[in-house]
Amino acid sequence: MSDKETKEQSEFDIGTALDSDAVLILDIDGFEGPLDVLLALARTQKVDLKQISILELVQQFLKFVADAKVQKLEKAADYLVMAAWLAYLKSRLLLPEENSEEEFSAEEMAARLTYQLQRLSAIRDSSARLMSRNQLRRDVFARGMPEPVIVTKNAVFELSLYDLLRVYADHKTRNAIADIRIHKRDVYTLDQALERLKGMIGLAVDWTDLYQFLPDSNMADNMKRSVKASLFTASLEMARSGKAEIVQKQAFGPLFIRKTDRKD
Amino acid sequence: METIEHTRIIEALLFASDKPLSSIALADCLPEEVKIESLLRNLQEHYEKRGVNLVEIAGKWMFQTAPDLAFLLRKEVEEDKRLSRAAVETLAIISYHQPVTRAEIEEIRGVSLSKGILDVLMEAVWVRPMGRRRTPGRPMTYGTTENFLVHFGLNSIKDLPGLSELKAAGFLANVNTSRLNLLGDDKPIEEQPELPGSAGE
Amino acid sequence: METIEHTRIIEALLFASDKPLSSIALADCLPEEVKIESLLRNLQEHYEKRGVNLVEIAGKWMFQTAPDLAFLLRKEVEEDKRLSRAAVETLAIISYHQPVTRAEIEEIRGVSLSKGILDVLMEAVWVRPMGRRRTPGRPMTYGTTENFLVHFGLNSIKDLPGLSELKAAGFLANVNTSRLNLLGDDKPIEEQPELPGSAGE
Repeated sequence: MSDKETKEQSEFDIGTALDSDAVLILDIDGFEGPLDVLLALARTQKVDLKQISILELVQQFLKFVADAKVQKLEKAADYLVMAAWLAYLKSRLLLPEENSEEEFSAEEMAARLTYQLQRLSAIRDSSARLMSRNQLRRDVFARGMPEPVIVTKNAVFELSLYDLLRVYADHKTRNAIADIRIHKRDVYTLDQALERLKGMIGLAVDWTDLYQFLPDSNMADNMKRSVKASLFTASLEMARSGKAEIVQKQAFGPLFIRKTDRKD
Repeated sequence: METIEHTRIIEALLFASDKPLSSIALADCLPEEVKIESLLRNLQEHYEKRGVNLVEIAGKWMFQTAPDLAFLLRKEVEEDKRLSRAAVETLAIISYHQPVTRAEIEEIRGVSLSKGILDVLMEAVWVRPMGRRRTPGRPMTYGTTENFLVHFGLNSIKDLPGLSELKAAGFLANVNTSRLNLLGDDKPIEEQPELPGSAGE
Repeated sequence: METIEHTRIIEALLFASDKPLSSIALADCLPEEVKIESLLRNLQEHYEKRGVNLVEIAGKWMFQTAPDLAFLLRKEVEEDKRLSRAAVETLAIISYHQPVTRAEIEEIRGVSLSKGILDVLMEAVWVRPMGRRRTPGRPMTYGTTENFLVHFGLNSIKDLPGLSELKAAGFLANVNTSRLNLLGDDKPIEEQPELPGSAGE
């Protein structure tokens, strides 16, 4: 923060420089913006801020801007904005006030600027007064070895054995449900039946009993049922797609199937 | 006899703490009928001329070394942590104008507020957000903390140095953030602070 | 008059110091001719019957709360805390499956274990680390403490009802306990617990 201090220092240097009407060598880095510069310039008028000459202030600021290095100012557009505004204010102040429809008269604008400068100046004085107060750990000190109130927190956790077991049992119950496995049943799938039927139907010369296509006979009963059902469904599927014909001569009688290879 | 005992208790509690204690907190350790305020005043008187003083800060009570002995105790370490001028000014604006928005701080200082400044002030726990203003954009407002009062030895915000002068001069009137605009605007309505526990207002 | 000023300085220095100060250290801040020892004795006498005493410990001086008021600084707060369901379930799993690793708890519960849960159970002194498992990664295993047994009125962890007992007691309705052979698992080999003090096993 030492550079801040030199900034503060430079403020006074500028003051004296302006006062002696010497050539201005200003560095905008030394300021915190146009208002800061304006305040520094206003103070050089060595009068109460209420009586500063706005016109003189404008001149000083425009000179400051003109003298400051161009590239530096380009980085700080607000200086140029302020310069433009002040130039406008200056022209308004110098020209006789027209019966203008402008919002504010030049005097009002000047008064506003004066107010802003006064306010900034006042808050700076206040901040200096605030910082010069006795500050804790700088000027006044609290007990160096505080004896803190030792709050012994006897955390009493409420939990009964019942609750513990209840939760465990609930967890187990939930888990048991999640653990139920539906065993994969042995089935002869439709896909298997279709494949078998397609493969074998070509081998058969003519109408063949569907049950001739049953795979090997050493099967569990429920598997046999599954195979029959799937073969039957597969035969219907083949008939539907025109790959086979099926015939049943009587109710519950044998189903005959043959390949449709005729070119209709 | 009882009074002596109660005073000893208050003395012990305040001496043991490095933070200010409210009379309510002290009351917790004392019988109900005890008139704490009067005991505190007596204690304050007893310590008035000693090396350690009992001070009323942020509406609470605390023992502190006597300010006139600062020259003996002043620690240079704190100097390293000095705030930048911008930060000090910002802190002053926040303390005198609170609740105040970022735009208003910028308007008063005439420059935009660089990012680090509010951070530093909040890190020091001197500044806190105080809720949003009921104006377009609902900007966040800032104010000071109890820690700020304690650090600067203030009993309340009303004790800020020069507050009445600033007020009388009209410098604490509403900050008009539409630049260089002379129209006085209506006092904006603040929403309730979003954080509980307000510094003395 | 001078004596009063020197006493004030000693008082402030001792108050603000973060460690006991020797009379030599105090002498650094006072004029050479000051008889520090006698000032310290006077100060000690002044504080003798107050809430704070000046005490000499190992040749150094410090302020301290009067011993008879020490009780003020110790506040016992009984806090009733409720465990979350997740915490109770975790505790149950640890008690039935101990020693059990974090990963195993997660597997059994089917959800990952949030960090706070084990902390709470250890804060309640119901669960403790039980050493690392001799498997890759050497994960820490957890088990219950003696305090756990005391709290739940159990003589040993074996007193926890088994699953069939739970079912008999109506805890496990509609569950085929024969499929829940979780208690009969072979226990992996544990290293010696790294922490002393064993839960009742």
